[in-house]
Amino acid sequence: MLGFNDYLLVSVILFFVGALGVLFRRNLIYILMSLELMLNSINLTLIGLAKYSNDTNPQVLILLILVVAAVEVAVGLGLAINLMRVKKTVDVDLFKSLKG
Amino acid sequence: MKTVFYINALFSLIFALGVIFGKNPLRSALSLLLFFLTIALDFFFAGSEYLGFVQIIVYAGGIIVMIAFVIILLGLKKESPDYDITVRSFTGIILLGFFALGVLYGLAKSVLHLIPKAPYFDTSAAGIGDALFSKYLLPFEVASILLLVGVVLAFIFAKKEV
Amino acid sequence: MALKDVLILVVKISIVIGGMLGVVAYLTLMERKVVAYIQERLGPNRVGPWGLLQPIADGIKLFFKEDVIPAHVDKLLYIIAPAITMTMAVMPFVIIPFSKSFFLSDINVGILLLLAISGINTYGVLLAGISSNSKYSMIGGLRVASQLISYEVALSLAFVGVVLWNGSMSLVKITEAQHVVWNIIPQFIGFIVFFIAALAELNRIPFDLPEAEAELVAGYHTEYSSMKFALFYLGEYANLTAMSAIITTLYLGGWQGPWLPGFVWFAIKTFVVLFVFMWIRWTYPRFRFDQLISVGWKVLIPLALLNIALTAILRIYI
Amino acid sequence: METILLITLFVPLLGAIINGVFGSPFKKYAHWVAVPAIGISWLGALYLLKFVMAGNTLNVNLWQWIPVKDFNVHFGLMLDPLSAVMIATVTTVSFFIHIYSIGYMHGDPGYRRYFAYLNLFVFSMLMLVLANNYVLLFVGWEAVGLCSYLLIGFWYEKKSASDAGKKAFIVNRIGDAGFILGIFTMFFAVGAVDYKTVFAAAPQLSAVIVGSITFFLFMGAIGKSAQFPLYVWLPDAMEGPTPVSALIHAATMVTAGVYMVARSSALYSAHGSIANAVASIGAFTAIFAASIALVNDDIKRVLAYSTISQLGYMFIGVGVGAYATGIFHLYTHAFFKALLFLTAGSVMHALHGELNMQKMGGLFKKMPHTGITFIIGALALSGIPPLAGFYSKDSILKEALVRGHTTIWWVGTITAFMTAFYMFRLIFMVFFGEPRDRELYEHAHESPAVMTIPLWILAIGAISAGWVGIGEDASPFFKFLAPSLHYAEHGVHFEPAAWQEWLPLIFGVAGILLAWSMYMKRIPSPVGMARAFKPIYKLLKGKYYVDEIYNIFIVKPIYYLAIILFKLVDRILIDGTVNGVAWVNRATGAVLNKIQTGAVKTYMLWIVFAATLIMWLQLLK
Repeated sequence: MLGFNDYLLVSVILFFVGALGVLFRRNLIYILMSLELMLNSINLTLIGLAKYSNDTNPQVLILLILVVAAVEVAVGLGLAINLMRVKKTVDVDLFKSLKG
Repeated sequence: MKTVFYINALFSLIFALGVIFGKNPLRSALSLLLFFLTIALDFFFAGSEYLGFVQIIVYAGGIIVMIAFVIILLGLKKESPDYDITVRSFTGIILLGFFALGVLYGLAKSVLHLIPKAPYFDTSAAGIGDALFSKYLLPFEVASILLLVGVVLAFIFAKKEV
Repeated sequence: MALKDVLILVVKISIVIGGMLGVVAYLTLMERKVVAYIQERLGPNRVGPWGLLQPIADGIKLFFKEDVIPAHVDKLLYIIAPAITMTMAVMPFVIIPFSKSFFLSDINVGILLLLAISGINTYGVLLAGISSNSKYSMIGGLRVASQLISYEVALSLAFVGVVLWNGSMSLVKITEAQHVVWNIIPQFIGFIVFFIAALAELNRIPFDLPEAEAELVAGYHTEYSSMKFALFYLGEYANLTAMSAIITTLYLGGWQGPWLPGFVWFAIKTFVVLFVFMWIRWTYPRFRFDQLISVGWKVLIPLALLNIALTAILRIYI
Repeated sequence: METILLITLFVPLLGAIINGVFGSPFKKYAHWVAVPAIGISWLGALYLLKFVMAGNTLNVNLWQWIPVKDFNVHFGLMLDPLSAVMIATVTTVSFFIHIYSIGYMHGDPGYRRYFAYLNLFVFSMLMLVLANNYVLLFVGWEAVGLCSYLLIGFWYEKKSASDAGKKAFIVNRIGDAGFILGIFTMFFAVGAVDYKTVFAAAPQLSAVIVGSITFFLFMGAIGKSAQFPLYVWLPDAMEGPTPVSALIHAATMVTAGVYMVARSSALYSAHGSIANAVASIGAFTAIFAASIALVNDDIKRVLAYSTISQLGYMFIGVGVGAYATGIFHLYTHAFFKALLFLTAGSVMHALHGELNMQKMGGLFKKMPHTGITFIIGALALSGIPPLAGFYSKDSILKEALVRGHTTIWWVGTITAFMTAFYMFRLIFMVFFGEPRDRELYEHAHESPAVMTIPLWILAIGAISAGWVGIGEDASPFFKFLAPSLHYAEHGVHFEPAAWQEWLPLIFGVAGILLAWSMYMKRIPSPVGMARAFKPIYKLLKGKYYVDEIYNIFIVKPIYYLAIILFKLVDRILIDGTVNGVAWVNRATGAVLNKIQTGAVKTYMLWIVFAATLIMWLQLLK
């Protein structure tokens, strides 16, 4: 029987993979894509939660996450284009101007 | 049902790994697209057709196209591996391992079984719409403002002169 | 699911896909004939009576041509691109109701399925353009992608008007709701927006910039040949048919009509729309690219929003 | 009828809004909005007066304004004989002053602003008068204060004007604080603030409570009506445009205190000692201000001190318990004081803003209309029959005498003498004799018709307004007002002798004659008199040095206290704390910003670390 725990297990693994991407890639585009992976693993958890608690609320949350993801990509890609223009690279480890 | 779910999950995992270990950014983007489709399938399995299609429309129709666009625009080609293999990354792995362990430990203890059940599961667009425009009106409006801010920011960032 | 149901479904699917492919094949002939008559010539008339066997001859020719894959392309993407185009062109027929009882499936968020399909459809041309690794293809691919994204917004907003008016996202329910008055009347602004956006979605004149022969040779499929080219070609016409069917369903009352059976009405309406598309193709000049984008964002989207507002007001007060 | 009441009340506000908010494109035509607005209000007020004279009253609660548990204030209006008389007086005088202003303010850059303020002022005054509870009355009370501040400081480029505005505002605030305390005490004692409930409860209250309520309320009246300790703002308020002085500082606003005391007659009758204090302060103020006016050379300030002095009379009236006579004097005074101010304005207009009487003289020939109307006003003020002032002043003094306040009567009678003297001193110095400043004299001219016609109309009012009060106790005016007022039974009933009835009039005529002989015939010459009574002259000329005394005993100590507080508490204690907090933050920041490496991934590590930590803490709990 498929249960909430299965959803949780899968989404934990996917989240882990996404986080690996963020940690191990230097390319800003890759990091953005990995973030999308992480967000989607959350979506997966939420749909599992919705299914197993018979609840509408997680679905609303999924919609809101979609919005956040869209905005994040739009702004992130805008930044990427800009950084490429200014610094000629998208390697995040080279962006350290905000050092305290 | 469980088998189907896990087969789909396996595909999700493969595509996710394809994203993070890809060498060609465009291929990675496509891998991400396929990953999204598998997640949409998960939504269908859970009975939420509406969210599944919205997932495809937003991610496939919007986000991946944008990413592919930027990849082309920036001229990112197949490159030598750019992995960031440092102490920091491995610390991260260890921390994440602890995190995953925590979740699995929680699963083992089944602390998450105790979710109260509502009597009736509404996955229709109308049901979600009702919730969105009544109980979640404020988050909805905040999300709309967030979108607006995103539009403005993206516009400013992408302009020729900053 | 019993075996019988599965068999029935398979038969239905075969009918739809086979019929669709036949229609698409003969659409190429129809287009050439329409062109010819608009330009006061005869058009193809050598193969078979009135050139009726021309599409078959074309098919055989394309099938036996050498399938060239240029050395500099990204092979995987190069191969899957036409497949995506063709598949996604056929997909809408899954939910289109051809008559009162004949449809493959009725899902309650059908319109979203249409949008999802058109979203994925973009990848066919985009990937073709990018994987070909040639500047004409690349520019064509980029153009088509930005064009499709821009016009998809107008398209979805026009959908919203229909959904608001008929109170459902299921195409069957929408068709049934039009038994008194077709949507084209209360949704006239929406129809105009939808029609123009559909022209752009289909890359047809006056919005055929992705494959503008004069500047881009053949746009995104410059590097394609043989069957792959045929797939793009057929995919384009399949898309055209699908879009006509969608317009028929959403705005022209679908299979509804007096005396004749529903299926016939559906076919008649679809062909009228198809004819209008072809007519327009040979009537208007091509837009410039910046004009195309600004028409999309500055005219169609505001109009579509206006349509939504009007529809909402009408819904409240009527 | 309710509609007419609302129109009467709100049309001036509408005019103020139109002029103030939307009027800038057609500022030259501001009077086309302002004057009709007041005109409508005036007609409404007259209609309402007729309505009330037919024996009706009106009490409407428009909406609930402040509902806080027990504390419940309605936006309620009350129309009874008292408020009807008040609104009729206010709108009549205001209307003619508005018309006069068209000529007087012609060409002023702030023309539109002026009319907006003026309309707003009339609205505030009407609200004050029509309110049916003390809180709404207080709103009007404060609003007229605001308008007077705006109008006194109307020419704000001039430092003296803006200073005078501030002075009026601050001095009024002292009185208003008392008024608020009065409302609080009232609510504490009665549990309500509307007239009906409070007056019904008044007889049951203890003497201390009633005493403190009335005392605090009277503090407000002292401030607003310029009585003895707080009168200092009114003479300075003459910095405003002259029609403003006529409207605010003579005819309407300053009478708010008198109105309030009369309105609260139930409270004041319930406890005698505060009422006696009211009468005493009134009497003292009357003679005090009149004595200053004897020697002042500024034409408007003489009128200002005369206003203060006349207000003193009104307080004598309401203080001795003869509320109707106080209101009667308020009503007649509105006409002739407005007239006097407007004629003074006309003189100023002719002399290009010159105020010093020592430079005037012989203007009668140049400005006959102004001169005649001024003399009518002065005669009315001096209490010469059959002009309005005679009846009202006379009846106040008689009432004081009848109720056994002999000292107050003597003070009032002497003040009547002084009043006549300084008014005719002014007339002889300004309008008769030889011109002292040839150049000014040559340029003098009669004012335009838009200014003189209101003067004549007001002059008719100044002559005839008192006639409604003719007749012993049962005159029409008093009978009309009686339902609104509560009288205490006074044990003493003193029958005045014949000479006592005529003495104020005789004193008034004597004052006129003395002024004539001193300033026309120079017997005895004013200079000689000044030399003979040098110490008194200097004291009067220096206005008893009240401003200076306030300066030394109140302003200076507060100023030094403020400096001490600033240097000690603010600089060291508060700034020290704030700077200390800032310093701590900066120091912490200096340590913490080592963590900020600028590398996004490091931040993410921290987030993951925190999330993991929280989760494990939850799991192992």
